[in-house]
Amino acid sequence: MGETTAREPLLAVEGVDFSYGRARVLRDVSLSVEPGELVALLGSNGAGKTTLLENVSGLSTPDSGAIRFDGEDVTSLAANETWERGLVHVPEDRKLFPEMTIAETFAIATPRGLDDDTVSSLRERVFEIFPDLESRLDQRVGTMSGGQQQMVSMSRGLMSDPDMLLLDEPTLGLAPDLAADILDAIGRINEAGTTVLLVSQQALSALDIADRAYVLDNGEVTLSGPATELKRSDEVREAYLGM
Amino acid sequence: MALLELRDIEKSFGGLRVLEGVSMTVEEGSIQGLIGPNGAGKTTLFNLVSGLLRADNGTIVFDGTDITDRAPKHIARDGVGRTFQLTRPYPGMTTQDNLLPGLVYAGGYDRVSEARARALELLDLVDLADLAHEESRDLTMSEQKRLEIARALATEPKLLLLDEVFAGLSHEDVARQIELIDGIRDELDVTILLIEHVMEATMTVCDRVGVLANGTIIAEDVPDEIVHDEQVIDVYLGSGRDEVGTGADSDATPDEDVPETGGGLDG
Amino acid sequence: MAVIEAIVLGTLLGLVYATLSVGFSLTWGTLDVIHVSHGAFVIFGAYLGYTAHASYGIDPVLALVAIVPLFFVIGVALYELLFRPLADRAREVAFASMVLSFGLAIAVENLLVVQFSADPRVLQTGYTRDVVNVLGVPVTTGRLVGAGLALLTLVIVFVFLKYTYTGRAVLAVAQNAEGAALSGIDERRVSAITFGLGLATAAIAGVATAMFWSFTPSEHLHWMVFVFIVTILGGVGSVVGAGVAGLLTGLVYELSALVVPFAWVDFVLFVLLVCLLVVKPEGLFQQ
Amino acid sequence: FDSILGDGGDGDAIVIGGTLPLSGAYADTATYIEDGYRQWASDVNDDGGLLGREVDLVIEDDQSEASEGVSQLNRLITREGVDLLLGGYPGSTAAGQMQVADQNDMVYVSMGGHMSSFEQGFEYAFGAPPLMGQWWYDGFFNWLEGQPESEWPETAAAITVDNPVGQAVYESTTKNLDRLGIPLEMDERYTLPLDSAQSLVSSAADVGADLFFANGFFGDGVSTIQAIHDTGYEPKAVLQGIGSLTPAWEDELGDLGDYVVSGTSMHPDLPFEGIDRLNEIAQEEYDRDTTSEYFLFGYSWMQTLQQGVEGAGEIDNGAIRDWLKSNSVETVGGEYAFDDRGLPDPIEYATQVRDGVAKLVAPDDVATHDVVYPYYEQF
Amino acid sequence: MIRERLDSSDRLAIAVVGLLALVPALTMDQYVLSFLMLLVMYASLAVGWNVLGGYAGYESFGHVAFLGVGGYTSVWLFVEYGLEPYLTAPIGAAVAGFIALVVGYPALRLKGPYFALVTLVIALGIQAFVTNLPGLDASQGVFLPAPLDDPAHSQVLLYLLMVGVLGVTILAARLVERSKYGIGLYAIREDEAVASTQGIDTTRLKVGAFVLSAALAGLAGGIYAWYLGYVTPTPMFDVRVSILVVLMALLGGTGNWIGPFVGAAALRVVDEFLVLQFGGQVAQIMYGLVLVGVILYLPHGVVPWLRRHARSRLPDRLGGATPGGDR
Ligand SMILES: Nc1ncnc2c1ncn2[C@@H]1O[C@H](COP(=O)(O)OP(=O)(O)OP(=O)(O)O)[C@@H](O)[C@H]1O
Ligand SMILES: Nc1ncnc2c1ncn2[C@@H]1O[C@H](COP(=O)(O)OP(=O)(O)OP(=O)(O)O)[C@@H](O)[C@H]1O
Ligand SMILES: CC(C)C[C@H](N)C(=O)O
Ligand SMILES: [Mg+2]
Ligand SMILES: [Mg+2]
Repeated sequence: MGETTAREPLLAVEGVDFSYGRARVLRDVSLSVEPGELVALLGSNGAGKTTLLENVSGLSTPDSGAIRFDGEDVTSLAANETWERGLVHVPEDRKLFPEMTIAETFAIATPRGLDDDTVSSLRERVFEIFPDLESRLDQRVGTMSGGQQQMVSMSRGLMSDPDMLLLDEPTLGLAPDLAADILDAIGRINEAGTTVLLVSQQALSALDIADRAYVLDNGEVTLSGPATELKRSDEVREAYLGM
Repeated sequence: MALLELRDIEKSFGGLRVLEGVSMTVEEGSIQGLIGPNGAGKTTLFNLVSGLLRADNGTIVFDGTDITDRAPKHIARDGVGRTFQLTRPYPGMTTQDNLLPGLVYAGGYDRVSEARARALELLDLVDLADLAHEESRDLTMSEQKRLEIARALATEPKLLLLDEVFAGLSHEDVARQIELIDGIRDELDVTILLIEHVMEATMTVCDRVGVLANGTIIAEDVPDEIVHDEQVIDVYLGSGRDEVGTGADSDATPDEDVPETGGGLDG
Repeated sequence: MAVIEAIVLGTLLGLVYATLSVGFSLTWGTLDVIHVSHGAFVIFGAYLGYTAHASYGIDPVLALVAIVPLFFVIGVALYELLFRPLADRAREVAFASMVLSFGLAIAVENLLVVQFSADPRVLQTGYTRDVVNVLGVPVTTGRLVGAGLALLTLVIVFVFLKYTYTGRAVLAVAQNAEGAALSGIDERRVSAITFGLGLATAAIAGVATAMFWSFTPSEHLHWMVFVFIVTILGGVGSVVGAGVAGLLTGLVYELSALVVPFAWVDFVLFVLLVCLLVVKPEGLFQQ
Repeated sequence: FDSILGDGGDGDAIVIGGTLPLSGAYADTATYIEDGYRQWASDVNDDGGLLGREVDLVIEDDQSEASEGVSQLNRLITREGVDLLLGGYPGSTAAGQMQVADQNDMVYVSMGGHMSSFEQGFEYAFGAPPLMGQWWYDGFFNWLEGQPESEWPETAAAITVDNPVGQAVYESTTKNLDRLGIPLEMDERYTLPLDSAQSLVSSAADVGADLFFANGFFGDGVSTIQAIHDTGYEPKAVLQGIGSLTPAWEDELGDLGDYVVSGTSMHPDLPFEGIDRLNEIAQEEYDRDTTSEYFLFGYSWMQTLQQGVEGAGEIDNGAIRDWLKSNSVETVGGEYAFDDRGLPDPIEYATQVRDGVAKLVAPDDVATHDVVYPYYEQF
Repeated sequence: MIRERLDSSDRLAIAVVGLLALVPALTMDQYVLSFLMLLVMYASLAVGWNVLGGYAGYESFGHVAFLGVGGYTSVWLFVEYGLEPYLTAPIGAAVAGFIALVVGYPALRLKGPYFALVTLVIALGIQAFVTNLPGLDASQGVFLPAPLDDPAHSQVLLYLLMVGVLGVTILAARLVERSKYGIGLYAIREDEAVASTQGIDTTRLKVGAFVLSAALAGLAGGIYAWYLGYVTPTPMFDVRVSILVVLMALLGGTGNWIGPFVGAAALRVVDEFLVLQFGGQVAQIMYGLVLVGVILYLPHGVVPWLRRHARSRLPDRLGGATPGGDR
């Protein structure tokens, strides 16, 4: 897939290994995401999806292998450094600032030097997806419900004006109607030009909006291909789509 | 017989009225679901039942006694166990040790050695026996959720409150978790009230489902009825979609031939 | 009259307590570092101000222009060399940092003795002994200058936290370091700067306190007791809290002397503090 | 433990050991005492030693903690086998060490600190001279008594630090006020450090006290003096605890501290033999314009011990004690004969600060300056 | 690890206390005894502090208050009634425990630093109270005579009493560690709200641990006052003792009694060594740097580190790893 274009992929993960102590969690993982693509990353619980995203964003560093973003080697950059390059990670466990209000959270995450128009259009986009947040701008994040916090987490990522989003279970704990809306919204954000690597247990919905997908099993990439093809794969249907 | 009965529960945070008169019952031996939009007050309700918060108004009756103003420790000993939506294992303890406090203080295991043995049995039940000696902070989120189930069971509860224990599970794991919960009800004789956004799970595992929205219970019925309830679709499931919980995926693409059981609109 | 005197004196005293505390509160609230050697550095600052005047005839307040940046640099270095490695390794940073900085305090105290001797010092410049009337209460200019410095410190730290990016960023780091990194915050940089700033306030506090009291290297622990009280009473990490709690402590100290024998003033103060904390368990202000 | 023990010096030397607060809160004063000890040792050794043997000093740091002083002294006695003891400082440490010395039957010459230490029936403790709070203001009141009654102050106010030193000086305060029938109109106590002295001073001014007692130490003393000046309080005399004896009083306060009255039992201007030489040494070797009393204290205690040893003719603490109890010694502080308690007759010197330096003003036979009175007229 | 019978931790406790108690039989050397006296006292304080501070995670900064209360109870009982140390110390323990009970309810509603502060302030308050207590004249200093006629025997007696205090303290700590009670305290340390939803009466457990830990300090204080012989409020209520006790426990490791014991012993030995070898400021500077170095390289304490590095050689549970591990 990636090879079809001569251009360099926006994100290239090459032969990454990673262990927690003795437990090997990622084994020689390679994948790539082209500019403007929406790629889904599927896998059962404990397969290593979260770990991979953390390796990419710089929350952790691969034991070996390389990660390139926009042509640059970012393997050992810290998370704030990849953020500066436009690679924004929305983590599975949210990692919010409980004592801050939503407004303060947004202010922190908005890149400095962005002009006012851009900032307000970012905000509009967020409130369009999560209308519930607008009325809660001054509520402390720590007092919000689980689902509300999930919304704040995703919004914080969007306020960072990303070139590429790493989304780890963005619909976790959200009510069904909202979860569906958000997947729609991710699709729209992608169409508007943001590259996306999406981890989701809602495999079918994810494949619906994805261009391509990878399947991670026990730390290894076992399948990859265009979303439509994977959706037909027996293996995927059985394991991840529940069929 | 109703094991748990909530009558006209009201709760506000500052100026924000979250619960405006919630009444519901949980029949002994049943698995009762509780769904509702984000921020509806479901977790708050759990906090009220387990005693971590006090209701502004209303009554909570558990197993025939009024527990509205009882302290958490007593409610736990009375037989209410719970898990936390944002998981809270005892982080520095091993998985096995996590179960000891509940076992000795509410589960009736006065001898520590017996408690340790029982802890292993419970870990086995939730499929964590392999991780018995790991520090619980190192577990993945789904493992922590299962640990919390075991820890709640350690108090030998009559009623188990589960807050989104299906969130983030793959289809395979959802199926396994459903078995686990069925087993807990059937074999351990525990009544279960669970909050869930994973409709696939809710609809399969629950005998009845209550829907909390706008501060009250807007519907309460068997799952099949709930998914067709106009109001519920409107505030929670999402309108204009295919059936949820029974088959078709809401965002079904041209590949209509690929249905996704359970809608997968989970969290 | 006595009441007015107590209020004026208590306010001045309270401002000094506040300025002693605010940097400590800042590093604790934001970096989770309980910097017990803060007091030792305050005394170091006092010695530098004193030396500037005694040996070079430079006004100690003016000397702050050099001392403050120096302390900032020392603070950054200390953070990079000691507290950051500790934070990377320890599970409970707050208490580990307390042990570490207690050791540091002992070392600094004794280095001060080696350098400046254990003799007590009294800072006196041309103007410190001039007496001015404040609401009819005689107050030396030295104290007014000290109180002014105290206010300045409070304002600096307040502005830092409230209006600078680094200040807000370090609050984010305090609440979730990984989340902060994912929001583009260079945790290393903002932490080091914040610690540097905290230590820089110790320099100002040093000169401010020297305007009030004589000092010796061994006194820092007593000051830390008050710093601790003011910090927690005000709410760890809260600048406004440190200010209010400092003033409150100073005022209670002076006002209770009007009602009870002086010997019982400390006791009254401590009883009131305990009561206050029990009523308001998280301090007067949370950050 | 062997690795942490120094060896006790070579077999020939007489080892004299003790502790001083070389670090911690009392370190400033202790250095002067240490200098006095060392000066004496080098003098003795230059002179051919004690009983013909060289003298070796072992001075350990008790970190300004009494319990540490007790433990270290035990170590010096039992492990190092020191032959003789050095007196410790301050009084609270000395109190604990006097017990240890007595239990080990070893002579202990120091300032002793407070009267109660000498009333425990210790047999081996000597104050030579002691720095006795209970005698602190006697010299000044003796002088005052000699003045026309019309000039006596009519009322007094006292602020006293809440520790043994303050209490000892306080005893002297009330005893002497009673003697002259002067009422104590204000009587307050405080704990160290004194964060705010101004309100105390204001209340003393409000009750119109003519005599103001600041029964404390240096830091609180400084705050008090400053407050007296700042508030314009005009007492006839300001009496100070041991603050004005601290070298820093002279170095740091300048004329602000002038005319403050204190007691002492030691002074560089005393007319006794050897003191001039020590004053010169203090100037030349220790670079002090004025010799610190503590330097002289240290020297004088060792002179006492020396004479005890020479009197006994052997290093036998029992014999030294007996000799000291039945003879008198000559030191740079004067001649002392000791009673059963180990105390000489009360020493009733009064000092008053001039140009920053505490000068002897009473009694007449030692006074180098007249008492300046009333205080307020000087400003 | 919680075991039902004597395990290696118990055996170690018996060995330690036994050896310390045997010292006077080997040497009557007063220095050794007075050095060990303070070591044993700090060890008791640290092990006792740890019952609340380590197991339950409520780090008190005012532990010296109870040492002082125990000490002054002894002083008062002696001055008023002429009672002897082995009588006064247990009464001192009871008084300290009672005070802890009274202040414990409000204080233990606070958490973390707020609790630390409140205990610090309570200690200062008690000191101020004792100092000014009419009739006691504490600030003048009070002499307590040697309890036996022969001073050397007195010292041995006091030393053995202090070793007894340590024995009682370790026994208490062990009983807590291996019982249901310990499990409750560990749960409180880990997450108090969760603990309460598991049937744990958190208030009662915390207050109980506070009272126990205070009473143990009171017991030590009773003996310490006799040892000092001359008692004034300053050393009896020295803030630095409170801080030192916390440091000792943290440096040793707070998971069980061994950490605080080792921390106390190690710090006392290092302190003594440096003072004797170097003395003065140099020793202090080095002492400070040792603290810095140790915590920097062993941030979880010496004992957990030792255990990790000696796991292959030591009996598995030496130091009895606790639920919750060493923190
Ligand atoms: N902090 C940790 N310490 C030790 N092992 C860990 C840690 N975090 C994760 N693991 C292990 O790494 C493996 C991969 O975990 P990871 O969280 O990346 O999986 P995942 O695919 O994101 O799973 P899920 O779908 O449950 O989120 C798991 O086996 C897990 O047990
Ligand atoms: N301490 C608090 N202060 C203010 N508001 C609060 C507080 N706690 C909860 N809330 C608000 O109460 C509402 C109910 O929260 P709750 O956690 O019960 O929701 P929930 O139904 O469990 O939602 P979710 O499905 O997202 O978990 C939310 O709007 C939340 O923001
Ligand atoms: C009584 C005092 C004047 C003497 C001495 N300075 C002491 O500390 O005890
Ligand atoms: Mg994951
Ligand atoms: Mg919830």
